[in-house]
Amino acid sequence: MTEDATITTQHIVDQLGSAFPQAGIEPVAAKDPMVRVKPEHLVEVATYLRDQAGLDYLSHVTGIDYSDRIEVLYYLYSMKRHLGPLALRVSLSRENPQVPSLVSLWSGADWQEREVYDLLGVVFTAHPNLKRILLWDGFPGYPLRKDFQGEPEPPFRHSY
Amino acid sequence: MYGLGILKGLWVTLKHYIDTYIGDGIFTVQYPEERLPLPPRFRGNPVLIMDTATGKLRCVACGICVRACPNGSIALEVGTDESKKKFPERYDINGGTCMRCGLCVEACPFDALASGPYYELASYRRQELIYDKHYLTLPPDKIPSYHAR
Amino acid sequence: MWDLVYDLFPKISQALNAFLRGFLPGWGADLAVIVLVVTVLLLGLAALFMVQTWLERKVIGRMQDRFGPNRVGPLGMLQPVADGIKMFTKEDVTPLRADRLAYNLGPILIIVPAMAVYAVIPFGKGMVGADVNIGVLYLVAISSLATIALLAAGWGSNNKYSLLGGLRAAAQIVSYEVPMVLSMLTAVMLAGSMSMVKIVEAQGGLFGLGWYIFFVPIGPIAFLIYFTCGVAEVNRAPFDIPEAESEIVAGFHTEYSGMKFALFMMGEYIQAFAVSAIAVTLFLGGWQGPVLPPYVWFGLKTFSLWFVLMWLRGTLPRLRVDQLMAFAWKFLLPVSLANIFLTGIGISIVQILTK
Amino acid sequence: MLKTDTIVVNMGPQHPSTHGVFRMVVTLDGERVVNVDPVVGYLHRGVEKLAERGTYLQFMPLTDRNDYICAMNNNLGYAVAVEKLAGIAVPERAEYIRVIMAELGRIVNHLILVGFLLNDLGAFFTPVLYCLREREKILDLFEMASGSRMTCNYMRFGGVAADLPEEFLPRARKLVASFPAFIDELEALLSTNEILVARTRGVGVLPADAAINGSITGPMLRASGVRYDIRRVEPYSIYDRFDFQVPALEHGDSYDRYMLRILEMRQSVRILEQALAQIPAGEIQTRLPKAFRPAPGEAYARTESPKGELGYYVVSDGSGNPYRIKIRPPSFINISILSQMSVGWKVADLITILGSIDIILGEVDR
Repeated sequence: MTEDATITTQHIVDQLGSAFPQAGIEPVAAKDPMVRVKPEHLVEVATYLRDQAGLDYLSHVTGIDYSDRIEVLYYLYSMKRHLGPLALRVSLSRENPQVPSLVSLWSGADWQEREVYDLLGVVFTAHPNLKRILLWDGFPGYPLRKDFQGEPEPPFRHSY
Repeated sequence: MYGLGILKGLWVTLKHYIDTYIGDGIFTVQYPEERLPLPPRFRGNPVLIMDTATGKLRCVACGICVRACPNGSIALEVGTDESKKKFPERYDINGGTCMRCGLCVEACPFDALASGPYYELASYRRQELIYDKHYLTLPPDKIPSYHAR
Repeated sequence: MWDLVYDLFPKISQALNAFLRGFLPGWGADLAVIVLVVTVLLLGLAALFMVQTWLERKVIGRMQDRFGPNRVGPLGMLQPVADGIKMFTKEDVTPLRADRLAYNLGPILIIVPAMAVYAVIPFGKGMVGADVNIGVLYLVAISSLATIALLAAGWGSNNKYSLLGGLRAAAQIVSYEVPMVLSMLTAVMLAGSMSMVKIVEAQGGLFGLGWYIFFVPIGPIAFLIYFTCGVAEVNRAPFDIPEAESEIVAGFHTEYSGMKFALFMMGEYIQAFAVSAIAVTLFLGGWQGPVLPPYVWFGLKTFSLWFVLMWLRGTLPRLRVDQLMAFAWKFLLPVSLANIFLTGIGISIVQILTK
Repeated sequence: MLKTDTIVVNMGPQHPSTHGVFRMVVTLDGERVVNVDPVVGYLHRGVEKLAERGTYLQFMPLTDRNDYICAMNNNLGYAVAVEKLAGIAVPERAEYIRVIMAELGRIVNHLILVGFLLNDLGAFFTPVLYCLREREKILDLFEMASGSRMTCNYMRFGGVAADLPEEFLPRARKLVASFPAFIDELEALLSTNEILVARTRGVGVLPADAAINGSITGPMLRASGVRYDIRRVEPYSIYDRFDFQVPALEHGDSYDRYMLRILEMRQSVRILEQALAQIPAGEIQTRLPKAFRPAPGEAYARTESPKGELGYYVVSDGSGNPYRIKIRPPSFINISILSQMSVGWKVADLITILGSIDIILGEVDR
């Protein structure tokens, strides 16, 4: 990758498609540049983005439950070249959500992936320490899933 | 030089020490005896405004505040009076779950709610934290935030 | 009349002795006076502890732009009494699986040496518990006994924080003992005696202003080293690492509650006051001073040093344990050794000149 | 041969210097830290789930309670995110008010940090109380404007909740004018103090590349020498109008992290001076429909909170309730590097490093 100052995130998105033809690169219409990737190619695409495209900073990892699928988002920026954002998305099945972990690329992904695992039940394969982080071990279910049923809220009572 | 920074720090504290005797160094307010004036916008738990002329509540029991409350702390029971006008038969605020965000006051389209001036709210029993209509009713001149608007 | 005020306490004791001799044999009267004086001294130390805590809270409060305690009694003066009542009525908890012997011995072991130190400190002219001719040696020997108490407390509590605190305390006190003793030697060499009374009397020149701290440069250096080591010896800020509350909660007294905890505090405060008193005796001329009565001078000087201790506590953060040790061994020890060397040379020169 | 053993100490959840309910399982070899295993979650309230339950506006008071030291900055972050999602413009005066509040919030946060860092270093409450005294004055301003000292709930989508009261601007100007003198005094008390320097210089060094790799943001990152401030890189609100510097220091040790906060406070004062001088009259709120329903879509907006990058990822499904709100809390991610930074140091340094990271458990656990 050239150290061209005029390079924009859009260029990176364009190049990504040609660099990884088999990775299912598919731009997503959104407010920020966003690309959907097949989960099994996530690590190589992310490695390319970090090392070649210079997006060296993983801002955050998020999971969203869309009722029919679970998507995991990775927001990438470049700190050195003030580029970004470029978001990577992976779609996963709700029954068996599995995605390779990016801890080997960004140590900052460690706790965030644990949080997504904790709250949404996405399994990050090859994560060194995939345990619940905010909730306790043995908590039933994954609270941020839309079909999560917690204990029913007590109604507003007038006497205690 | 080694020790100079420490001496500088010591000088600062000594200055503060002397200031409390000869200057206005003391900053604390002796709370139960001295009280700071309540700012007009102070956000206590909401109170119902009573019209001083008629002695009736302005509230028409529309229920917008109940829907605006993030915590569901308001319980409203609607009643109708002789002239078929709606009024709050019961209007309870659960002070234990109310977080004094003031969204109900903002939502009220009739200016019937205002942020109250109450701030010493500790109680021994949770039951005492449920404020009923009589506790919450105040005339406008007792409500600092009402005049601020 | 002025004579009476000037020598108030010795006069009282003499009068008492004379009064008791009226109906007691001579040895009996002496014994009674000794018992009385010791009792008054011990009670006085307990009262001193209360005054100290009150003063410290007031002074540090003022340094932090607040009043300090002012609710109980006038100016909050009854606050220590209220604290005392609280401490007495609190539940005394012994941790499960504590080493009970060590655990219970800790508070006692810390209070006894703290009080025993006062036996040789001259509070005024003729006001000394025991004028021993090895006074300084006694001081050093007694005051280092506190290490055992802290270790016992740290070990006995069966708590990891306590253990760390106890070990830190032992390491710290043992290290700081060395430069402290060496700096005390300066005063001993100048006075030519180990007796506390003699050391004070030797500083009586220049209308009572011949204090060793004015013997530039050796006096101030020795004083500063002694005072620094003294602060470290009694675990006060900035050397309070054995009870560093932000790191190891409360160190060796984490598990103590009620009166045992109060005894620890009392031991520390009384020791801290003793450090001020010893510094005054050795370097600031003890009770020597113009015009004012000796005990007033002594009190003034000691409380000024105590103010400095509070002031340091109100200002400084604490050192780290290895920095603390490095400071003792790499800085204080060589400097105090050099200071002794200088003192020796100075004394020899003066001796040669005056021969 | 001497046989030694490591001991495991549970620091927290009740410990004087973990700043809340935070636990560190520390393995110690004597005084040396062999391993740190941070345990969080004691304050987990499920804020992200609570957001899905209410309307967009009803989440605003909950943002106060994430980083409860500087609620204004959290309000701002959420408001900016929803405005980006729904495409709402903000009136000029409201933007200025937001900047004033955010910078005051930054000063409050840094005051607390400096004060409590010194407490962790063993100062007996004096720096804390000096800092808290100044903080009180700022909280008075917050209370004057919003009605609450800490849980301000002041920002609204497309503006702020209420216009500034009349006496606000004179008082704020007076406070800002007197503030540099206070920072000077604080620096005289602390910055050159040999004990503070000895305790923090070279302790807990975080190299720049490790910081970037660990997603560290905010003052921690800038103390490691990366000049990256979202106010400058991706200006939100009206930060592009103000003349201020982004301070960065090179060592990345605890002293630099302390010093950077002092420098940032000075820059905040600069921004405040300009904002208080330029603030125009006018509207403070864009009128929104009674039932606020943004079009379906997703938006991520990030702001520079005092602790680092504070982002809100808001997903709308077209209804009145947010479909999903993800908070990117700066201190949750900053604290994750603690064990990497503190292994090999003494217990006392561990506390120093933790104090210099600047965590708020309300935000870490959410």
